[in-house]
Amino acid sequence: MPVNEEARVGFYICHCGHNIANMVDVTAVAEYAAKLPNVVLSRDYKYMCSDPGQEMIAKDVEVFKLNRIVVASCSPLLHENTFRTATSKAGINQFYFQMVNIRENASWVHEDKEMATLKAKDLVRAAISRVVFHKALEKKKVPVNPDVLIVGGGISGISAALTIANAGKKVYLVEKEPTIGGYMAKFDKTFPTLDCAACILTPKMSAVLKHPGITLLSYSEVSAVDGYVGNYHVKVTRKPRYIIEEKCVGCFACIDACIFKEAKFSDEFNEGLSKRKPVYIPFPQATPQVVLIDDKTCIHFKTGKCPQTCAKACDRNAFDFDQKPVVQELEVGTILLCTGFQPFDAARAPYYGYGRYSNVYTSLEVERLVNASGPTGGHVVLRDKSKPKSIGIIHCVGSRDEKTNKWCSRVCCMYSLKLAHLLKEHTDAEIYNFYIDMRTPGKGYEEFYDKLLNEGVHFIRGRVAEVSDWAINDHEKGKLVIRVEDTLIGMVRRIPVDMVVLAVGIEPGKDAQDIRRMFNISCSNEGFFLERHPKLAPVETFTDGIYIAGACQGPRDIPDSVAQAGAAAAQALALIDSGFVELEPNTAFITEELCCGCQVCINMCPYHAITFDDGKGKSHINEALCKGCGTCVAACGSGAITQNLFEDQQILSEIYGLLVE
Amino acid sequence: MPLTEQTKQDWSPRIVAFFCNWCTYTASDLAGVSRLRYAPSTRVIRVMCSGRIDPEFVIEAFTQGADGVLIGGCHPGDCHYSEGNYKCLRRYHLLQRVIAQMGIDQRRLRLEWISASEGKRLQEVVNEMTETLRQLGPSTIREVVQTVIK
Amino acid sequence: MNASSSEILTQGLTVKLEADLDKNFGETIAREAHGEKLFGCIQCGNCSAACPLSVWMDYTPRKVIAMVRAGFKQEVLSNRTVWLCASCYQCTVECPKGIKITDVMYALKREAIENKIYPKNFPVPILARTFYSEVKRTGRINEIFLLTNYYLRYNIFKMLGYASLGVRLFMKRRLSLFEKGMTNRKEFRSMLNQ
Amino acid sequence: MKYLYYPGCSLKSSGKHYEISLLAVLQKLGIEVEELENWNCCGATNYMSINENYALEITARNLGIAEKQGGDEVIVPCAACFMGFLKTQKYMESESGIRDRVNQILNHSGLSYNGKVQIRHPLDLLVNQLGADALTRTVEMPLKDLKVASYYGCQLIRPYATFDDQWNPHTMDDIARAMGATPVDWPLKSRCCSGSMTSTMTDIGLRMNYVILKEAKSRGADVIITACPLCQFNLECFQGKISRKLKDDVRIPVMYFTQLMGLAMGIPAKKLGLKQMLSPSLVLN
Repeated sequence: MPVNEEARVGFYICHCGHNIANMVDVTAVAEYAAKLPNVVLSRDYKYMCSDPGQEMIAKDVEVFKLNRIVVASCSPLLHENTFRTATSKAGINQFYFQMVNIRENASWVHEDKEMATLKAKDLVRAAISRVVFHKALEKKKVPVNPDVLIVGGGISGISAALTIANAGKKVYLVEKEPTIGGYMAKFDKTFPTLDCAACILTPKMSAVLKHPGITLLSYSEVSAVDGYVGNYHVKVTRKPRYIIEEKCVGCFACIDACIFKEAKFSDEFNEGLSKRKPVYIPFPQATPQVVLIDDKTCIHFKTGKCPQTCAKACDRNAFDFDQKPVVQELEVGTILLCTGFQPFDAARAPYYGYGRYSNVYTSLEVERLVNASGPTGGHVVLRDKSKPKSIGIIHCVGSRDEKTNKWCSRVCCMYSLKLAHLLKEHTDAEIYNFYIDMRTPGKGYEEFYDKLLNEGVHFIRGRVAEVSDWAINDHEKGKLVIRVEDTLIGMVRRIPVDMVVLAVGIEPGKDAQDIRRMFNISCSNEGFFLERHPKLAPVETFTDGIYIAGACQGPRDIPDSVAQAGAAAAQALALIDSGFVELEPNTAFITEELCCGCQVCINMCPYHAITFDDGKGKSHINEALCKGCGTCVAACGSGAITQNLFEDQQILSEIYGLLVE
Repeated sequence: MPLTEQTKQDWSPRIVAFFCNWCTYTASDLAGVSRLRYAPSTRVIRVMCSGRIDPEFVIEAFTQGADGVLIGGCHPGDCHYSEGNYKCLRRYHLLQRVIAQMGIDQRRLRLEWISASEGKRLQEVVNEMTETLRQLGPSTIREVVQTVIK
Repeated sequence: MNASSSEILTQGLTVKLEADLDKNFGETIAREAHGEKLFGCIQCGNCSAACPLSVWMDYTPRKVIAMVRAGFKQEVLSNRTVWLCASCYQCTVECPKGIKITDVMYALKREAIENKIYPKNFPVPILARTFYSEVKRTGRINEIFLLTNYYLRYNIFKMLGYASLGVRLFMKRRLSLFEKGMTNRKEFRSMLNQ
Repeated sequence: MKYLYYPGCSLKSSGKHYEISLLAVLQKLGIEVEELENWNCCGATNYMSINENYALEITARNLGIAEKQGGDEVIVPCAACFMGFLKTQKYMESESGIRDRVNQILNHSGLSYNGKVQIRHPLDLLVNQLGADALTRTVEMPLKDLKVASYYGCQLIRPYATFDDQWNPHTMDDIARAMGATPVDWPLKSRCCSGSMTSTMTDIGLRMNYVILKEAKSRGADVIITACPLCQFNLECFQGKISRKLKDDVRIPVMYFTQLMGLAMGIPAKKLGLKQMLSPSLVLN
């Protein structure tokens, strides 16, 4: 094992209060480290990340002429930057630093203090053995493209887009549906204030459309992402509407003129409760106000034999039946993902009879039923046009269940209360809420619950076991019977109702996994996007320059989504306004003298960063393209490739240090 | 050195664990934050990508006395660098043959895909592997190599 | 005689003193039922509502779980509730927390038998025990012997109500005294005695 | 392919007509079965209530015999036995302590169970393997205009749903349809029949059977078909008593699905055990 005589290592071990000191004998480790080769100084300290801790390093560097720093504390993913900065402030290159993780990797996961201390010693020895081979490096600064891409035009995406555009930045807002607005556009009222969703949302939607700083790409999907923080190249596929967006003024003359006199296809916006034509607009306030043609139901696309009455009715010649998907390329510096959620599919809870009994509805369907612009004009009537006299609202459908979704969906209690209120208002029916726990934390939420309790809505604490049409007396005949234990009374009850509303939970979107892969971020176990830190970095991801907001990160209501969108916008703006990003200098380079020209490395690189110089017969790495994975280094048979920060010698010393006392 | 039943209980194997920065290292942080207890056998070396793991590192770890080597990377299709984990997988299969020829039990080298959210999986893998190594006893390859060198 | 305060205060049926609980009961049952997550129960009552027999139980299944984990050993084991469980597994497949409630009921039945505190002269455990010894004796169940022995142990007069049904089944050859049994009963018995 | 066959105690006595009709139908379909040698009772729910170790051991013994006798699949027609077999298999698969202990005991009898034998219910075999179309082709007298309520009971699909939809079982309905009959959709198709409670808590047992019979009748069913000897026994043999006691005529033919199949397939009534039934049984003209 080669040694570096000039290295003077200062070693510090952090107590982290009791977090480390309780399970690792920090003084013993400090004493042990003091005797290791190259170590000039070894200290333990309560909180190394505190100001005094950092200042201590600076003072010691000066007094003891240290030129290498090792800190044993928490995970480098948390505080590596803190200590690199401290090292740099002390006057030595920040990469003469190595961090040892004895908290997440030792004290928090072990129970035997002796073994944990032994492990800490091994890890410290490895770091000291490694750090003597560290080299001075500089971080590369690259400018940040100030343009921002926002994916998803629900309330989160809309809020973030307006905030960023108002700060004078250019925003591209990509929405896969023909209109922005997301799920909020389908709601009638919002809890707990009961203000009309459309009244507060539609002004925001038109503000997006009118804003000179926002380019709205509706009916479009991101199809490829490349690049890195500050410099992302994005491909957006614009799906064909068969209407030239710029020409359409939203007069809807074409819809009236459609060869289908009657609307006969399921209307997605109304959750299938009404019908639409093949040429349609999702809802009157859709943004942009542009119609589109559904090529799966349009006679022209199915048979080619339609007289095209729609196109003839258009006095602006906006129709183009030959439209094809178009790929648009964008250059942006930061990306916000606001891709939202999907509601739990009620058919996955067969014991509640959705799809089997026509009077079982999902909450989203009921949102449309109570909506004045909905399929029934706001009249709550069942599919047989009768008015329900009794309604059961079942909470936690799909949520808090190990067989479907384990988590609490957070919004269902409140929206169920809201729907109870609205249904009561619309029908004056007897309303029953079936809940496991009532969860109303939020400003004005508990007060709303209290209001409902006093409105004569019934609350039964118990998870409904079954909804069926099994009647055991005349009272139950022709009704849906809800079977539940009233757990506060301790008796099983059978409650016959005319209508059942299933409060379906929130789950990750169908395409969450595809989006995650495309943007190179992670999902937590249940499939929501993973934040960088659950408390301290809730809108950041592990990929720099990519932020998340809204229900794509976890179940969340409108106020929280808007707040989070603001936070994500602020993070993006902070990065843009700093003007540049510093890149980790962990790129690889080729030592030409050693390269034998075998070109094995070239196929290893997923970024095409390695090229072969035919003249010299050597390979070459384009540093700007290299992302620092090190795969080529491991593949090089002649040892010609070096990865900064992860040199062979550094890693081998680490291995040696780990194992050999 | 064959172990008696008693020392088998007390003896803790040393596993050199190469974890990729984006998935498995993050998972081990998550295990820590979630306070999931596992055997104190692993010694983690962080690399940016499992594709960086040179077969030489693994051989070196064994010849320097590691009782086991654990490699952790992102799930197939999830690699932060697109496909470094596939390169790692290829090298792993090769390594399995090499260590077998060296007389090292193949169970001493393990490759696992553990994503950033799978702290629990990390706990399981470490505990399982520790148990396997306890059954196998300490690796003797270091002594063998040293004798050969002499 | 002086009544102690605790005697006075516990005369009603609504009071239970901590000292009278068996604090390990919940864990014992959870272990017996193969590590069932009894303590994860959120008391939602789905099991009670799903149970076709809960209407005849003294405690609903949800309440049984609450009582078990709180340590109401005597009350739960001496009560007929657990013996009304017909093992239809409806609660088990519906439980949102994945608790195998039927297996918990089995564990409680076994615990009651072991502690000999099941309800006395209650037919269900008697049939279970008769069935148990019949199989042990011959390896298979002959319904005539099973039911005769059961009524002998339980209440021979109750058998009269079934006499005509028995005769009709006998005439239809659906009950027989001479059904071919196992040939190596001894070996079978010795297996159960290990 | 040879199938092993475990009848269980009921199919040799009160459920004799299940065995008779099942074997007749299988024979007609060209499926050969070989009865397990020297099998023993599966222990039903009672062994689980008294001693779990014994419960697992005696069932494992049958499985061990099946493995020894050779053959990959054992047909278990009784729902209680079927579930008990599955339960033992799952426990031995997932808990190595149980697996080792049980096998140690089986070893004394020269047996062991290693999870090789697959446990199958006749419904699984007929619907999922042969398929409804193949069954239809064997029909000689389609059961036209016959409304059939399939009654699945509990343990056929709970807690393990190995071959049918746990929430909306359909295999018996598929068979009824294949035989030309019309299945009745009803909500109690897998509600418990009370098991042996008709002999212990008679009053409760009879009431539980009453609601099932009542609902099947009120949905317009002509016949109830079952796949479990205890369900069939309860619904058939007590329906007279129930009707008298609760003053409501809920009498309705209750047959095994195999008897219904046999009728449609033109198997003579004698070979379907129809004569051994107490309730009005269905004889086609």
